[in-house]
Amino acid sequence: MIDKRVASLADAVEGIEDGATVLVGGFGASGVPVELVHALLDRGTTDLTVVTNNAGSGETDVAALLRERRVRKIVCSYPRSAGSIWFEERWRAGEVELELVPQGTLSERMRAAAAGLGGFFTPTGADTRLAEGKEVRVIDGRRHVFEEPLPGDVALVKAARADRWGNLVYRTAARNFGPTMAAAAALTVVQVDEFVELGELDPETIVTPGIFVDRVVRVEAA
Amino acid sequence: MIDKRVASLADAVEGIEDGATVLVGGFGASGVPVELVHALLDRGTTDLTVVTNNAGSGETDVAALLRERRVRKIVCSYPRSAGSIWFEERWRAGEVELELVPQGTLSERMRAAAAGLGGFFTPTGADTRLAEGKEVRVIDGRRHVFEEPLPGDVALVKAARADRWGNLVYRTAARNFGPTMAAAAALTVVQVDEFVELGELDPETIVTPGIFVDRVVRVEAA
Amino acid sequence: MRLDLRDVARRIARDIPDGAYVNLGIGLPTLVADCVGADKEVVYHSENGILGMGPAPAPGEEDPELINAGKQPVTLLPGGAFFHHTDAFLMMRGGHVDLTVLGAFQVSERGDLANWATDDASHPPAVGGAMDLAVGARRVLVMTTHTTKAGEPKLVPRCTYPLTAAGVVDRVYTDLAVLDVTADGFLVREMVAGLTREDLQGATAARLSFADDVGVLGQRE
Amino acid sequence: MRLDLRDVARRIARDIPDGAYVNLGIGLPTLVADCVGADKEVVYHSENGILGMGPAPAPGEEDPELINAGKQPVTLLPGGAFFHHTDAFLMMRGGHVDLTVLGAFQVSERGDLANWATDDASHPPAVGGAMDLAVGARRVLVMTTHTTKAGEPKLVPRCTYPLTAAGVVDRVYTDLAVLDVTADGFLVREMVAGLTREDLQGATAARLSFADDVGVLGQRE
Repeated sequence: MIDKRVASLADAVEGIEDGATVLVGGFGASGVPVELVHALLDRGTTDLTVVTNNAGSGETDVAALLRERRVRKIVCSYPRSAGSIWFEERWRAGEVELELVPQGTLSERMRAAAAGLGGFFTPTGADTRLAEGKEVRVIDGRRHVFEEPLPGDVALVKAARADRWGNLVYRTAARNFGPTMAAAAALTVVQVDEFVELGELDPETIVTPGIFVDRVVRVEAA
Repeated sequence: MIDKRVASLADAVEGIEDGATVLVGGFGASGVPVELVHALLDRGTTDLTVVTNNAGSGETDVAALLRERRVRKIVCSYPRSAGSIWFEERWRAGEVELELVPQGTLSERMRAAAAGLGGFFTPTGADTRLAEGKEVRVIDGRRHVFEEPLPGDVALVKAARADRWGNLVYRTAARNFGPTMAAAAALTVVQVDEFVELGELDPETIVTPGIFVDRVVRVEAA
Repeated sequence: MRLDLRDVARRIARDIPDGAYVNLGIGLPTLVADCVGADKEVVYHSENGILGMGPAPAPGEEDPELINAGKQPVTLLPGGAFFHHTDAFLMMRGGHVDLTVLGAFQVSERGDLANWATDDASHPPAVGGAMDLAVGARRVLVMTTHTTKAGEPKLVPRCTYPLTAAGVVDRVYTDLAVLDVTADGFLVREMVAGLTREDLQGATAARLSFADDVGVLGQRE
Repeated sequence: MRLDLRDVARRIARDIPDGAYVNLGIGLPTLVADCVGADKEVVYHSENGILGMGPAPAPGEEDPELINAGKQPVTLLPGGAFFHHTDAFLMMRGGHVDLTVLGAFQVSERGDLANWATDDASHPPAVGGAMDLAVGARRVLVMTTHTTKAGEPKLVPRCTYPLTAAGVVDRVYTDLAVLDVTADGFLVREMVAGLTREDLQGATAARLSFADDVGVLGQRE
């Protein structure tokens, strides 16, 4: 019998090791698995490589990981925001490495990992600083950059509802990186607002099939 | 005002030129846009490159195109079936060129075209006859084959319901190649069982957003 | 003599065709949406997985998860759809977005765009979706002041700021002129009234050529 | 002495763990699903965009669009999901499918698999999803008769038929034996009762080695 539901946030992040590459969902404050990131913080896991679009804001989630010096490297497209004080502080001090990746390439690299591909050529970034040191190939008259897959050891994702097989649906634009990250990690952990019975989610409208999901935990909406 | 609905099958295939590369949805008999293919047949369009998983069966759809000698080349993964007599006849006579592509590579090559990528490395097919003449690269210790994007001039797709913006939902396993082909062609034509009002499709459950769709035509279910 | 940027937005809105799929860059370009007339049905795309964005919600009606690329609350129109990030960028990179309006630090006479980094080493760099939009949208329009606040020209022979993408800009709308990027460099299509060609060239580092029928870029049209 | 293929299917079913995501190849391997006990919850994947396939529908209840990879009507279990082809193959190629059972024309001692073409030039070639499954599933099990109808060995030093994939097979279940593919070639784990090691080697072109504790591959377990 398949039952991916776990009882607590601590159970959800059990076994995540120091040094892990962690994909953290969300775009701005939309779809961020705040409670899972805090559970990782509570667990004490450190030396992380965090892959996420932004670099946290204020004192919560990824910003808190940075504040507590748990992040060795961050891979993201847009680390700067009004409240990204902890990222900026750590970055200026040379305490965190930044790999800046165009947003579409960031998402596509994770998808390549999910899909078992060895990499792809994209026109995005060609002739720019972000392509420095990368293989360039002219395809169909246009310069393309070779980009490698970006897999995670762990993905932390927020969704709206899950069943015991780990099937997921999301809510509005909170979907963002969730489906791709869920598929791109060896261990995928999802926080949801609600558990539903198996069969309650319409098979036509499941966004992330349970095959990509390892653990789901319910977090009461604030 | 956006209204992608057209009144007739003839209008739906208007302007498709001889020599076009046509992506035809369907897997076996599931999700095949039979009436659109017949409209193309009625239009008289010829010298086609047809990209489709199977090569038709019996006397309908792709088999009919083959019978009427409209197909110069077929790109597919599994042309052989119990009723694929017209494909076999034309193939044995050397009247149709066959490009055999592993099914996942076929789908992924169309997705690469849809996504504006220049190609990708896949382990599928490495060290096999289907990789002959293709670039091979060892990535992460594994042999990969370079595969090029496969765009269509036209995609013919079957879905269940559409609104006037061309948003689509499908039914069960008839979804198959539809969403990928719809996104991979310059002109995407879709036959549906039913038109619905704008706003009637749940924005969370639209499978193919209208941005990929140019024309939708209603075909009464048989 | 310089146009207000709202008037530049109004001018750009005139060039957006009915039925277009449009992505508006963060900041200034978002002004354009307010200027598109009710006679046109335009579908706005957002990189975080939205098609069919509507206007800002009424105060108190905001959904903190339903935001645009600039992280501001938005609404969804009937016919709108949600999808994931990778599909949102497939749409952008794959040429499915008809048109984008982007801000710029510099545009070169070859259509190179610099709009993401100024080499200010005191701030960490950030790129977001700028590069994907610039290479992927079928038509790239730039909305910008003609010169910087310090009076430096933004239309240049070659960008000195780091590139966003090479050879992608189709047309530039400034507070002084509308210019197409052609094989021969910038071609002035419209200028504000009262400005001489010499004045415009003086505010531009790249060499300008002028269309046979240069129009008037007006305050109100 | 040879096992019935239904018994081979039953033996394979024993090795499928509870909770596994499984793709069964077209033809013989589909027999395995009927042999998996009700004590296990196994999620069956189909390349045409289905997870959670259930048994064949009752006569008259078939949905012509709801078919499996072999184009036979199937059903969907509660918890099942539909998705598009590219995602179905992302699951296969990306290592998300735990286990596949495939038929074979030949398996080499290095784990090479040949199961798609026999070089019969009178029929057009067809490959389908065989190569994707073979390279992508985490564990590749082969179900086959030990020899062809003509008595030719199928377990060979090197495949002479065109390869499906190189070095992918983990374990082979035949009507005579269960063999693991190891760095040293085929290692016999189980044999049918009454067969000598010499008999088995005689039916096999590749050199065999034998586990310390070779088990009995039985008709009924």
